[in-house]
Amino acid sequence: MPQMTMIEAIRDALDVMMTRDDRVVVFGEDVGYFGGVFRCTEGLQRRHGKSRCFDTPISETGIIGVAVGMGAYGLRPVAEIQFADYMYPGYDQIVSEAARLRYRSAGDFYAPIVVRMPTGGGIFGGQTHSQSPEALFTHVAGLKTVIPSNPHDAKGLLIAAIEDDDPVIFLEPKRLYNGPFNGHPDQPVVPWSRHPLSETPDGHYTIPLGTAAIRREGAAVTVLAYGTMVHVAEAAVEEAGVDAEIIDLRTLVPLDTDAIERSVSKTGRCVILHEATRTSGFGAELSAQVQERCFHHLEAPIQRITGWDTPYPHAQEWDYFPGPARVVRALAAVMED
Amino acid sequence: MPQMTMIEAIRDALDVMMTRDDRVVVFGEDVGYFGGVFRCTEGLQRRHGKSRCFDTPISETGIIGVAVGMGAYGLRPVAEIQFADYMYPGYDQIVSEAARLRYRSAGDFYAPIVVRMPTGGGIFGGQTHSQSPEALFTHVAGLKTVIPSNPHDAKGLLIAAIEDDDPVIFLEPKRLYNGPFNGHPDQPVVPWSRHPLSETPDGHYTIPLGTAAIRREGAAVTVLAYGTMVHVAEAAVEEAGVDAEIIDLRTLVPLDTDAIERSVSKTGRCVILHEATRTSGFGAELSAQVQERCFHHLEAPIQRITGWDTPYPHAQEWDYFPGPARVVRALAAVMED
Amino acid sequence: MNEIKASERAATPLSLHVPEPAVRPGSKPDFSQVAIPRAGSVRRPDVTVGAHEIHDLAWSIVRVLNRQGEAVGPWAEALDPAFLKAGLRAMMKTRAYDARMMMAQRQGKTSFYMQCTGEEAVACAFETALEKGDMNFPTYRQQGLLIAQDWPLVDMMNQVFSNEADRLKGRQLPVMYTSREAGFFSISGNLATQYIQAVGWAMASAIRGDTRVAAAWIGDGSTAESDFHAALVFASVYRPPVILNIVNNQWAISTSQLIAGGENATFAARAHGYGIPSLRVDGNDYLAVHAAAKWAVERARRNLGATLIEWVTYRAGAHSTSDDPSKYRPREESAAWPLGDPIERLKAHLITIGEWSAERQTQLQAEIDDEVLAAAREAEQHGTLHNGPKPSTSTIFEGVYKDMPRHLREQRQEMGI
Amino acid sequence: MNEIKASERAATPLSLHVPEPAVRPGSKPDFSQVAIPRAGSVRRPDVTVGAHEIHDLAWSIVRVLNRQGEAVGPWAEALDPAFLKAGLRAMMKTRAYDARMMMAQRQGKTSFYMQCTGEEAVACAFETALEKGDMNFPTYRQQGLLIAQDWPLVDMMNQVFSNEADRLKGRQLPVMYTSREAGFFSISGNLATQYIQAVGWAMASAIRGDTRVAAAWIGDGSTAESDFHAALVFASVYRPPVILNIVNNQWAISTSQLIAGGENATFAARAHGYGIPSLRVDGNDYLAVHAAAKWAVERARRNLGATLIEWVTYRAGAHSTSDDPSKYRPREESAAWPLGDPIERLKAHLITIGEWSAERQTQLQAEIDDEVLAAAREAEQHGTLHNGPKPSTSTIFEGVYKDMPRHLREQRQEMGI
Ligand SMILES: Cc1ncc(C[n+]2csc(CCOP(=O)(O)OP(=O)(O)O)c2C)c(N)n1
Ligand SMILES: Cc1ncc(C[n+]2csc(CCOP(=O)(O)OP(=O)(O)O)c2C)c(N)n1
Ligand SMILES: [Mg+2]
Ligand SMILES: [Mg+2]
Repeated sequence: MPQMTMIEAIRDALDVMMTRDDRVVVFGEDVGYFGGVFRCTEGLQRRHGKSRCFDTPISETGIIGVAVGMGAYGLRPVAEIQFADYMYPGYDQIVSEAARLRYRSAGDFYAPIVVRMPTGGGIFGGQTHSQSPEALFTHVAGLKTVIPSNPHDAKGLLIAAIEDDDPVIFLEPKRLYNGPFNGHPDQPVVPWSRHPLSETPDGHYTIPLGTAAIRREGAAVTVLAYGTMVHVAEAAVEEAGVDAEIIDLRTLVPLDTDAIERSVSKTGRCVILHEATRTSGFGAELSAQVQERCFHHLEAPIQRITGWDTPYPHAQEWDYFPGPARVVRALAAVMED
Repeated sequence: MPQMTMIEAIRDALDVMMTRDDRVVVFGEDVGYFGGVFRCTEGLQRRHGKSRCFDTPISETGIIGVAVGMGAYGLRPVAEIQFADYMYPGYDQIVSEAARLRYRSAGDFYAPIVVRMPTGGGIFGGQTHSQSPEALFTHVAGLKTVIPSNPHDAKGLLIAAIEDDDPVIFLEPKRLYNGPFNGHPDQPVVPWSRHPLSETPDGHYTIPLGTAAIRREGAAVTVLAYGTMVHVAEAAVEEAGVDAEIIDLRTLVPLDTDAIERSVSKTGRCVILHEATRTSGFGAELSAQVQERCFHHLEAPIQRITGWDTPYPHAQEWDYFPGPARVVRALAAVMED
Repeated sequence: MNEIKASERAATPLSLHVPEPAVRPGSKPDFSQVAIPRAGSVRRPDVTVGAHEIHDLAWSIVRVLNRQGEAVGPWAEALDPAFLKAGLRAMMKTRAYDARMMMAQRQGKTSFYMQCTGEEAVACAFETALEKGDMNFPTYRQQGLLIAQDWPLVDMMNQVFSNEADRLKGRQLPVMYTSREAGFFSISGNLATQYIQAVGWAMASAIRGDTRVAAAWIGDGSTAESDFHAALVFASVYRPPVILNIVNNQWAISTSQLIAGGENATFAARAHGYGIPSLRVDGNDYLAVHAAAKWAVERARRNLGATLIEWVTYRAGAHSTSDDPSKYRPREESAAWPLGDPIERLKAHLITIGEWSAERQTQLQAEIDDEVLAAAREAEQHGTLHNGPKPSTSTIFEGVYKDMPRHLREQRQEMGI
Repeated sequence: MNEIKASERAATPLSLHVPEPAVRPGSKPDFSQVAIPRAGSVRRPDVTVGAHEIHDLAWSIVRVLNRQGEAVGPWAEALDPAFLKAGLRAMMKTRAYDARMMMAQRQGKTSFYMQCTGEEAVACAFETALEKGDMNFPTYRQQGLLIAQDWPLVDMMNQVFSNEADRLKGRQLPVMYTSREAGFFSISGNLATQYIQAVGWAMASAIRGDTRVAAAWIGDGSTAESDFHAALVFASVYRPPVILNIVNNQWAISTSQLIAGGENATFAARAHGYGIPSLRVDGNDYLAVHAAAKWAVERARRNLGATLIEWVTYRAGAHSTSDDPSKYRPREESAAWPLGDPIERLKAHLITIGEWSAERQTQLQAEIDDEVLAAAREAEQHGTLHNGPKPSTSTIFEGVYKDMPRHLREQRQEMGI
């Protein structure tokens, strides 16, 4: 099986789908000729033509707005927002339009669109290249929200997202584009080729939206994570020497509550990780659900390890990023209780 | 003490502040000559002049954007968004600008603005006149979020919000504008004059942001609510005949965690109410915090009674609205456990 | 620290300009500042014309019907009287429908209603320029697009009543119709969002090598919204087959078009900075609307790109059932509107050309009133908002997604159904 | 159901227009489509002129310096040579500063940098038209506004290095300066947001009867954003004292100005649809920039409202340290840019008028290089991104709100500080 980076896997998914389905179109700022600032669409314009892959004006509301219109026409648009931090000007089109079109028209129209956006920190991007706004999507009925943590999943999930008839927000942890990252910025950079999940089947395959993956089985505590934090969880569990079960959620809505319930019912303890600010982050929803579904199994308070409730600072990036040290402490605390 | 409706209390707060502080300016769609579609700014243009209270173009990003600029200049703008459902086009200016200006400029500039918006359902407004987007604000570091449930609080909180040097989102439950509403649409409409909290002191007074109010003391279960749902809670507790403690949060950020902790530590049970969609609603954050802070006191799973994860339907408004019947059931369930 | 410092310069103080309509309640209507060119006086360029060559047309008004009821000038065409009579009927039906629904709202049969009284020509005549398969992206004031194609009133009323036969299952606010079949995109409660979607739909048609065109609709007030600009930018760059309609009915709820920028330029002129050809047209002149719409649709169909049209008209009624215009404009303003009433003007034209009479008008009115009443009776059989059959409660969980995810199934259960 | 139906009409298929720059890497630069009027050929209207009377100026280019280095035409003024030399110095210092910071980034002293090479005249000359107390709302490419007023380079470098002396406490991405004192609003990473804020600031100045004016800044690509439109609408309606600057440097990262709509109209023409007077000006001509900026500032100060100015220039360098322009445009394109280099042009003018020489240029260059180097050394003493003293960790919880709320105190505790 070919080994791919996250970028290659995403590009391959787009290429496979553009080849298979001529309704798939790809666009965004710098996405056409240049191939995207992260190079995820490189070569697609050359291969599929300028009307299937093109540059757009710098207008996020325009990008999502035309995607909704194209989707209503019958195309399957895949729009790129250059950084998740820049999706706000297009948020109205996502929330008020894409998410509600099927419902309000009782199925006469719908928006089978995918909105890809790089998310998360760890690249010294400061407050406007580091945000993790997933909770702003999970709160909105009608949207699906996906975050892969490795090339294998990225490709399979992106193909599933493109084939999905509902609007899907596809968040790409930019710190993982070129290699897995365990939260230790001081350690040497690891390429994807050393990671088993860089093995990415050729051609078409899907990973169904709404299915989590167990990255490590364990009996002592459940760790819920997604995106970059999956790798941080792995490192921290190793360092803490706890027999943790690590669940990579992969899709936040719809959520694989079965997997969560099964695991926490078994372990009785739960630690939730994300990079986004804590208050009203997706961790709150996870915590509430775990509590509702597994109350009588819980032996210790559920812990949330998250970004702080501040903007993402530039120089203090590693003080903000919820790295392995914090997770280790949380694991210790939850095991003690 | 004069008795006021919610609308009168809000108008009075604006009038008091415009009279006291000539830096206060008020604007929004239909806010000037006409006095606002809910009449909250009626008479202000006449009294304070066209440059202190004026109509704006229909551009929510423009409204918030100029407010930020005016705030940076030194004014204290109070902007109205006609319905909370229409704040999305201005969301970027709220999240990326107002909320982060102080931080990113290390205090050189800040945005002492108030953004008022009618929120919630119950007036057959359909999906675009009924939303409760508070969680989209509480997730954003740098914002304060306030929701009054009665005229007395509305005036005191609004004055506090205008005097606050941070950006404040001021959500006005539109179903409460003209009278309290306990969630029984079939019962006769009650005017504010029959409610003790319509007594609203003359002139200037404040209710500090971040302080909850206990609406009913009780020992059996804690009910956390805000806005319209406070009245629903009161009705439901009455109907259920439970000795519940009802906390009106009033401010979601900063949150009065002391009041919550104190109450749940005492009761050991907790029901959380809101009208917004459930997933990633503010109830999730409340549930997570109660669980984190009071784990060892909890005797039953925390329950969330919320709007469903669907758009707000028009005809089925009362099937969507989390009315007393659902709260009564939740109270029963939580007491049983 | 934000802080107001007295300026060190000794200059005249600045002041804020807040535009104000010429008159307010209590004063006499005054439209003296509205320049109305003579009917027939504005040239008709070829559809291949460049945007820059017709800048003047954005500062004028294309008109066909003169005061004598004659069709004059280069935009006048030889039209089949049957076509014109159908237009008259469509406009009258729209007005009668509105009147009936306004009444229904007052009777508590629905929660809300929005009429288009005084603006009927815009949507009714525009629709005649489109073909089956084209797609409108309307606002809440284009019911005429449906009625002009004889879309069943009962179906529209079912939506307004949110009854059991409402295709939208009671989910949408009244008047927020949808019909893919009728080329009528789902109306959003959020202003302006449809404008850029129409551009996207038209881009898709171009991408596919299709021949269908899109029509975007927006009000004068809503041109201030972001999606208006996005639409013009994308339409400028990709030249998709779209007609960008602006219905300038002079008001946006209580604010006059001055608050949208109408004091310093026309809305048609907005197109100039994007290199998009634009027209400004008498929106109360059925023939002018038809002619201009055909011109723009032809440009789109011939791959010549977008056209922006400002339709100059007047919102004769209240903004919606929630508002009382006498609070912010003189009651008589509507009657004083210099472009008159679209129904009266088309009727006069038909009489002038010897194809119509006062009697036939009375007869047609009676026919239409009957038709609308019959439709209302039929719709009411299916229920009204608070009475009779309703869409079932459980449908509220359907259609949020194509397939219902687990959390919604759980919530449906929690509801006990 | 969304579904593609074959159209029933037998018409020519539509197609999508996707504009493409004249040349791409591998081809010879070609600016033959850029029409450059002769220096001195464009009239200078009185500042009280109406927007409609100067539409032609948006389709031309105001220029003062001709090929011979002479200042000609109605926009040329008698300027003190000392003033011009200060301008030359400011531009050269800006360029030297950029070069040094680019190098610092390559050396790992910071994470990121953005230069304004080739565009120095725009910000440096504009700043000379403002007075103390006026407020710029800049983008990341207006470092010239600070340097032209001799703002300490060390302070700017401290920000770029995110070191312990960084007034912004390491919170902001490099180049996102703030200085209220220097009339330099906090730069946002989100494009265009400052444009409408500038209008709001100017409205506030008008509301207060102040005399201070605001200057808004935006790039060609960013004019597509929503806040650009909002700014023009509000500026049109309220006529606040604001200058709406568009820096058209031909590129937005990898996309040419065609993708922002530059194919069909100028950016200056955007103002026409809002009734805002606009100019299009040679942005590489220090004298033209100064003259046009003064004209616009005077309009603002005299309560005549907003002016929009498109500055025609060229982004000679990469977009930022994260990009390689040879991937999307010919390497030699910058050298072929027909409006030349702003420093060279001002230098030539000073030589032409007998106020300068090649030797003095060399000497000044050396002086500036020394000054910049000394500043860099000093700033580095305070640390660089990964070395030396840093802003303290605990500051990350400060300033989110004026007073730290309980949850942030708890989180700071949780962090263990
Ligand atoms: C985003 C948004 N902001 C505000 C509103 C509230 N609103 C509804 S209609 C309206 C006025 C629209 O005026 P105009 O565009 O001129 O259309 P008209 O009603 O005259 O047809 C306003 C402000 C809304 N529906 N959506
Ligand atoms: C809202 C938003 N969208 C996208 C970006 C990413 N971005 C940063 S700079 C840039 C190009 C801007 O081009 P232009 O406005 O022409 O300014 P220039 O860089 O040429 O000075 C883009 C797309 C952003 N910072 N903010
Ligand atoms: Mg209108
Ligand atoms: Mg540029």
